[in-house]
Amino acid sequence: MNYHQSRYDEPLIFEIEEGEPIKVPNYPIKDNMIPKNLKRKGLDIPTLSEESVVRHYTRLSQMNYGIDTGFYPLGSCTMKYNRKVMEEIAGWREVTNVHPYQDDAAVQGSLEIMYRLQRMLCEIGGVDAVTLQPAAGAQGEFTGLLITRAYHELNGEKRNEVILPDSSHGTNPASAVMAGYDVVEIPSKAGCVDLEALSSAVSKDTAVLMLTNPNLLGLFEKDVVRISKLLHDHGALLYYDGANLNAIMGITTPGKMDFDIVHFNLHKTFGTPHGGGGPGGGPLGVKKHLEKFLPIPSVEYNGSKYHLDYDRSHSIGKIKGFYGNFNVLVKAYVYIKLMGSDGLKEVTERAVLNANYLKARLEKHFDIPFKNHRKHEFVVDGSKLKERGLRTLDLAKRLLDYGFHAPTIYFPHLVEEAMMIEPTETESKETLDDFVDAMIKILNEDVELVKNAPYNTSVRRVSEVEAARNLILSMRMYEK
Amino acid sequence: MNYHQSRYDEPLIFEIEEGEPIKVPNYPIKDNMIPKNLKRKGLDIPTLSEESVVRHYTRLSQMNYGIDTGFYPLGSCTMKYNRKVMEEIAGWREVTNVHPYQDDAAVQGSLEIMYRLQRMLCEIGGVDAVTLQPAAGAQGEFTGLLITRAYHELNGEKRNEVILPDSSHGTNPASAVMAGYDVVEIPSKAGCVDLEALSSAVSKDTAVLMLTNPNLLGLFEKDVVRISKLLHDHGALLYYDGANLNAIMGITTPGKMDFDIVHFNLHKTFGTPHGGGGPGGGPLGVKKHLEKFLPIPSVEYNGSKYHLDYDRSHSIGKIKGFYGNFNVLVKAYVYIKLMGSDGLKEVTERAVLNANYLKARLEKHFDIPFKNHRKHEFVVDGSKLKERGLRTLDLAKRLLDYGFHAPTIYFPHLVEEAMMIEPTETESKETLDDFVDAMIKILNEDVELVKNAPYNTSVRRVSEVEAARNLILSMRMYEK
Amino acid sequence: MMCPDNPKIKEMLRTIGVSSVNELFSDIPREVRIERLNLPDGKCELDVKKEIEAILKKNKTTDDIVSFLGAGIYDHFIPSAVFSIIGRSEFYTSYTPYQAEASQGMLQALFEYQSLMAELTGMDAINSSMYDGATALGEAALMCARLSHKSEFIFPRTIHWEKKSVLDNYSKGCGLKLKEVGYNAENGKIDLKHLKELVNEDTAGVYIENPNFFGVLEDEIDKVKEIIGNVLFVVGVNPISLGIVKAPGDYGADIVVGDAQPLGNPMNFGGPLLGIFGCRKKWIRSMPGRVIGLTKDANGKRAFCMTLQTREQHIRRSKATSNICSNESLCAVATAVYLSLIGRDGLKKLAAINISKARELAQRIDGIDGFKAPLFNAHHFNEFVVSSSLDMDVVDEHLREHGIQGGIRLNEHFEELKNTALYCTTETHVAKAHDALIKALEELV
Amino acid sequence: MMCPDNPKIKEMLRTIGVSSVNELFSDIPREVRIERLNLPDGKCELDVKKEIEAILKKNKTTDDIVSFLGAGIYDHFIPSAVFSIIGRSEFYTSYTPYQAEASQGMLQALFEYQSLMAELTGMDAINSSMYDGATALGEAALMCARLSHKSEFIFPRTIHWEKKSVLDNYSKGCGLKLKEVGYNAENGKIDLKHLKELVNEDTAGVYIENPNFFGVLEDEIDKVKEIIGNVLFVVGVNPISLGIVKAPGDYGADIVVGDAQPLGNPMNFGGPLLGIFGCRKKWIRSMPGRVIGLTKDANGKRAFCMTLQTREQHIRRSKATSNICSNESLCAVATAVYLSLIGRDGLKKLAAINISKARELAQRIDGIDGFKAPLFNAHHFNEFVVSSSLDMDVVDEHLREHGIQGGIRLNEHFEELKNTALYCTTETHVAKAHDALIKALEELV
Ligand SMILES: Cc1ncc(COP(=O)(O)O)c(C=O)c1O
Ligand SMILES: Cc1ncc(COP(=O)(O)O)c(C=O)c1O
Repeated sequence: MNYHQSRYDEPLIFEIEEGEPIKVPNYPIKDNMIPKNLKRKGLDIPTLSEESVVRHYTRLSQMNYGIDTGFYPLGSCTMKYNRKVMEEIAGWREVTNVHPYQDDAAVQGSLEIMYRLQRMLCEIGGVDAVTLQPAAGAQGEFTGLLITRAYHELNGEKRNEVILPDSSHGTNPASAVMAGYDVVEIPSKAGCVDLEALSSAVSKDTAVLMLTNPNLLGLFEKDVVRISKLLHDHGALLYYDGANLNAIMGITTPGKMDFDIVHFNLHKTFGTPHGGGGPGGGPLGVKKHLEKFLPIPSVEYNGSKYHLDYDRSHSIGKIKGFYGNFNVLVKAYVYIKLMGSDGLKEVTERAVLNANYLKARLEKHFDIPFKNHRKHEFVVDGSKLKERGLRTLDLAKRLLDYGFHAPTIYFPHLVEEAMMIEPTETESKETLDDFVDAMIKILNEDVELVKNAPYNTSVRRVSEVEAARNLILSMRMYEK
Repeated sequence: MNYHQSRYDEPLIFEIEEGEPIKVPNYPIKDNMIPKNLKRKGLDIPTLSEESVVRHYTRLSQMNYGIDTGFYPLGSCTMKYNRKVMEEIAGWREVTNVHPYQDDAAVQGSLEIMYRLQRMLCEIGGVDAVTLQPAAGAQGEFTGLLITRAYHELNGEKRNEVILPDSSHGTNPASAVMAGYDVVEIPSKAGCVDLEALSSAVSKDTAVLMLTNPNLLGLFEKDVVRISKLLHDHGALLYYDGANLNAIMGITTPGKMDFDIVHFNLHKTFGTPHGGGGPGGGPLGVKKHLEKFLPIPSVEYNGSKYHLDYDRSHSIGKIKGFYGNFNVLVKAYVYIKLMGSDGLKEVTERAVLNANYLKARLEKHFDIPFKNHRKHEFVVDGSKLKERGLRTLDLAKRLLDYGFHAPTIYFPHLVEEAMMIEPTETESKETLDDFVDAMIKILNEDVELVKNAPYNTSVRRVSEVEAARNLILSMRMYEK
Repeated sequence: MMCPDNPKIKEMLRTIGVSSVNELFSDIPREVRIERLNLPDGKCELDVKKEIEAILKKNKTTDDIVSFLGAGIYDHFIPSAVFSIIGRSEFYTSYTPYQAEASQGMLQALFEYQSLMAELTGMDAINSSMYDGATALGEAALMCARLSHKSEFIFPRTIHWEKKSVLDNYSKGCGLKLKEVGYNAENGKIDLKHLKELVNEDTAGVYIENPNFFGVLEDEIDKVKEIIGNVLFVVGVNPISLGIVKAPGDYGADIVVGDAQPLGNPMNFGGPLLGIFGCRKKWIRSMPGRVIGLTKDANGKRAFCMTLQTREQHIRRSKATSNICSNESLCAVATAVYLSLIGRDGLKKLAAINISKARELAQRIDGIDGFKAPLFNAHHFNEFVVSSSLDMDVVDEHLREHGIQGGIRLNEHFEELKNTALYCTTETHVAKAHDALIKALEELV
Repeated sequence: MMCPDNPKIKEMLRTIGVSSVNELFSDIPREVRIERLNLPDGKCELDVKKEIEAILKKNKTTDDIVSFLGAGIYDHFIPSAVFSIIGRSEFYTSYTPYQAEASQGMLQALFEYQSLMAELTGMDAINSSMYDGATALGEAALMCARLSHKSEFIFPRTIHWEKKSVLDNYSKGCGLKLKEVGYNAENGKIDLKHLKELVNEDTAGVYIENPNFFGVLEDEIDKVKEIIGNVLFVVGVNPISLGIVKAPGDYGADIVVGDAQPLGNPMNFGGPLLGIFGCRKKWIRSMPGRVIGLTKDANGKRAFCMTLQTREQHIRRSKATSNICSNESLCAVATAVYLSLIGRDGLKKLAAINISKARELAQRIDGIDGFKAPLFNAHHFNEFVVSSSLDMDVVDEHLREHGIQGGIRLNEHFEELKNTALYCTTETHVAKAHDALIKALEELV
């Protein structure tokens, strides 16, 4: 392998030689504008030339792995390729240079995009109404849970439990607690919801079951209809964690599976870029009976004009300033337009094909629990690595030397030394094959070599222990 | 040193797995649209997915050095930093999506930019009229020489010689020959024009003297006024090669030095990016007496509207389609606006300061012929390297390992093992110091190490000999 | 449908051991299947662009109209280099930097963001982003409750009503009671007497905004601090103002929140924004959100990685300090680039220009019969309340006809403020913009 | 003036051994000095942007109007990914790849451009760009003279008048005589009889364009080849047409020229363009311009570098094959990316769409009283001549009022073609665009 990531001995922005900065707009400044006791003393940020800044961040960027530089098999993260035309359109002045409080008449374009996106997501989610406000999946969850609470309260019920499978994503329990719920975690059986365990967990205290389907092991919960019925019979709601929507589009919908609430991760399924962590978008869809609880405003159309409607009888109010991550919404809109009904189904098919192909090739060399077909992802059990004195972490680090990102590791917790692999639909067979070849090759490499990996990245193995022990989160803490 | 350039084993675009390409606009296609004997048989270009293409070229880009990744001390090339706002503006639809033959009324914006740029360049060049048509400096030269010919012919003279100093850039003699002239090269004296040699070279056959000032050794031709007078007294013209304008802006102008013709390299002095070789821009300016020979059209203003004027009595016609590299012109316009009169002078001052600083630091370790101050660049004599069994080429290659681009080497020819160094004004002292440190360090490195450099680039030393011996200029030639 | 004749696909199916892609979906019960998504089929890029262009043309941008809107989102100058950098695909197509060795670029850029914002705010640590200023406030309230184990959170009436609603929703879960402290009707500053009445042993934290929603600079901040004593002190900032306004860390803040949209992020019709969240060293382990730490690699070379992850949902699940996962990292990088470009002197100057311009505009409006500006007798940053003896509906309509978008109206949410609007101006307003407003207003009287 | 108090500057001056920056300019004689440049002082980015925005708004883009202009520059669909790639600063801020080891990215991309264009044209080698199609033709004429040592170059009347002027200027220097061959008035194709008359032992080369300036496909190309025999045969192409039109290499061309602007480069009001220049293997060493060759590095790994530099001005000076130095490399990269994205099937489809659309549009125009289209009875690519019994000035003015820009007028340069215009249509025209034209034309009768 001949891969090497860029490497620069790049100083911190505070350590670069100062220079002539770009000009700021000119304006005569009056004195005494600020109350004496609010006057700032020092301001210890650097003053640099544009060339220094651009060179610095260009170099940093080259020391960063992105989907445009290579394969990113991060399970549960749906790292698909992001179409460039989405970026281009989202950069238009008509998108960026508009204030959210402009008069409705001056923002008909933005409102129309939002309105149409709401409708499209309703169709994809099998729901009746959508709010675009949540900034990410986790906020969608939080919003959904606030709605759950409002719903039960309006019914005069005080239900205080959220049920989740043990394979659920960390945001699910965290959101539940933030919304004031107690979390009831139920164990899995053969990787799926254990119906018996669920039955005994469900009660009149159950507010909602949070589920994703296929689940985080990539397995489709075949009993989903029985599960829905069980919950609904107990007066509880069903929440669909939309992070895995990439496995079912065009085949089924959360609504069709009888979920009441569903969030969408625009930065996963709908190909908006992850931005190193964000921004994303986490629109939330609900069935008719929950519509009145959605955050304000919604975007409505009266046949001739679009407008922001603040008049929602039982709205929970706002969960974020303004109307959501509009710029991201535009990208998702473009994505759905580009793909269309036919394209979205192909996305699903290819994502599932790719996952099962990877699994088929890897399972000759690795333990992969559960024999069924997967949907879009699967989890490898890395515990056998221990026999050779290795850990999943070592394998992950060594993959970086081959120019691949590592899979999601040590999650879900119910698989030992887990490696969670999601190839997505945008990777070619060639890339998948190269990845498998690298995985196999590493298995046969010298143990010490692998344990000390990576070598070909911009730095060698990074000490997280040191970071936690000697906590330095800013230049201020560094210098002190 | 810890630098390493990105390295990928990147296949050729023809070798990548084919995939689903982006859609092209739909339209019902009729049969029999093409005469039978013009029907194409094969078309052996690949069909790839957008993700494959983007990943491929993103990786290639990381294997390329640019001014945004590091210092580029290429003498005579003026590799200065390119302001990002220039790119942004040049990307606006009002710049890109306009056809050159649209009605004048529909292109007033473009014409106004061109008109104003013409005026600004007149001021900077000290000339009376400018054409923006030439695509690059060399084409500016060619245009200037065609004008020279037209001028003398109109005067009933048949002058067939172009005089150049031996330090002149290769395009000067090449353009002269293309324009049908004989080239008379005169030797330098102490790095400058040898007035005696010039005197004896000048005759009634002399059409024009091509000169740049400061010259390619970075020395200002102090006798420029006497030189001008000498040529003019003989009825010849003076041509200023504008590649070195970065050394004199705000201090003097070619016009003031009595040159009749001058080209501008927008991609050097005016900070438009080089694009890996182009596009650039080579506007040509002339004094009043030559204006009537300029190519058509010129952009004129009648007090209320801008228009294209094709009515130039003795125009040489066209030397390129349409009106020049308009997109590049826009960037140059932005640059001049950003810099202004004060900024352009500072550019010159800092460029000259940087060059002399570098020279001062390097001359303790290297031979640098000619003791005077330099303007924006200087030439190092690398012949001493031979004593250690090294060549300038080796030093250049080793610099790449330190993350620096190499200087221009083996030019100008009158300095042995030449290294021509031009730092430009946009480099910090810190960068210059790091460069000097690397140069000195290499002098003390193991000879074999240096001779086999580079190591840290995406490939090791490339064989130009092999390329010339076994000529492969395309996939077709590769496969045969 | 994927082309079943594609030899690559066939080979993949063979390896899997199925005869068709459909077989891979055999576990999906018939009863939950749909026929197809009722959406049009996919279109080519050009068609999509043309369609969306036609839609978006119906927007008026701040290049088309003169807008005096602020209220949480601001139109500031953004150097082009910011977009060049965040447009680098290694940054924007990357995921959360879980594999530190392959992600040093993003990690260092975020560490620089944290460092720059720490300096601006006077906090030791800033996380690598919250969704926006409103949710950052919500998280701050939760953090106060977590740290103090107390049950009340005090916030000023002088915050944006949307923020209040968000705060409400965030506090609900943990049963935190919200108490609103009023403002001085004359100068718009916090009502110190009222504050004194509200603070008690149940107070988990006190929130103050500086400048507040009316653009007023809270210069009696020392007295606020005096009143609240050791209670956790949360300060909300407009980060541009910190070019010349004292850092909250220098007047006793424990937690700083705000929105860094003004620092290099476009308005984008409301999002993405960039929630600032910072605190003093001693509270760090209770912070929500991701933080990047400085550390070493195996060679002892300086390196960066995510740290304190045990606070986070993916490790701690229901005991996490927050549910946040995806955040606004790229916006944080934009802000780091922005601050690096604008620099110390630039930021000072920008802050001063904003104050100067706002003051001058207020004075000019105040000079018009029937208008008062600023309504509150205080120092302002770049926003101020305008009140009028005229019906503000009429004023706004008139301005609209002149291509001017007036400030945001306050009456609906501040009943006491009839016929008022919050006006904002920044360095992006050319002189003509102010003239146009004044001229239009003068026409009304 | 540079700040003389800056300690860095002071240190630099000290190292140099001068006391001021001015001293470094002491060698510039007083008599040639200027006071200052008479230009305004520098402005901030925002002000410059606003000023230029105001100027450029006076342009109408092809999004604002419906344009039927072609004649050498074409409005084609460009996938966004093209801009993303050529917007990568490692590409656009690099110089000519003199140091191959540090420049493999650009070198490989250019090699791929050469390879893709070689395949399209059927040539063995394509250089890594000329300024544009017109200068490429000029260089081709010079190359013919160089190779043949003969004195006459034949070109068709059916080329753009601007190209003719450029050809003229390029040929002047070496004394090459230009001879124009006429066209068949009925079908617009080259006049074979006339050609036969012109070719003789002094002929250095013959140039044919396919499609020619009138959009006509020269399908009697075999007869042309027969007539010219072994004389160097130069063919000009519209590269989009090569998606379905036979490669010139397959009908005997020695040299191919043209403009690759249609392949991924915007119109840009005329430039930059991208001159295609290719030839058969045996002529390679006489080619103008830069070429990239495939080779090996010291480890035997495949690598790329500039080759045959001894033909070029920086080595060969007055004996170089051309004076070209800076070229249009980045446009060539754009074209490589474009072709990679569009692909084999896409390009075929695009070419077919262009033909179909042009034919359909011509038929619709022809159906209107007083109009004839195409004027020439032949197969066309995406352009065709429209003639009218009406005054074309009136037609154009009428169209303009409907937001339509008619085709370019021919009368001025082709006296025989009164009241004619060259119309172009491409895949970017939506159906409505054609309807609008037809409706407007119908109003005229
Ligand atoms: C299954 C699942 N649920 C929820 C989330 C949270 O989504 P977000 O990161 O958008 O907040 C994720 C994100 O990784 C996820 O994979
Ligand atoms: C001194 C000099 N003259 C002329 C040229 C030719 O300019 P261009 O490359 O723009 O054709 C150059 C370019 O390197 C140069 O350095």
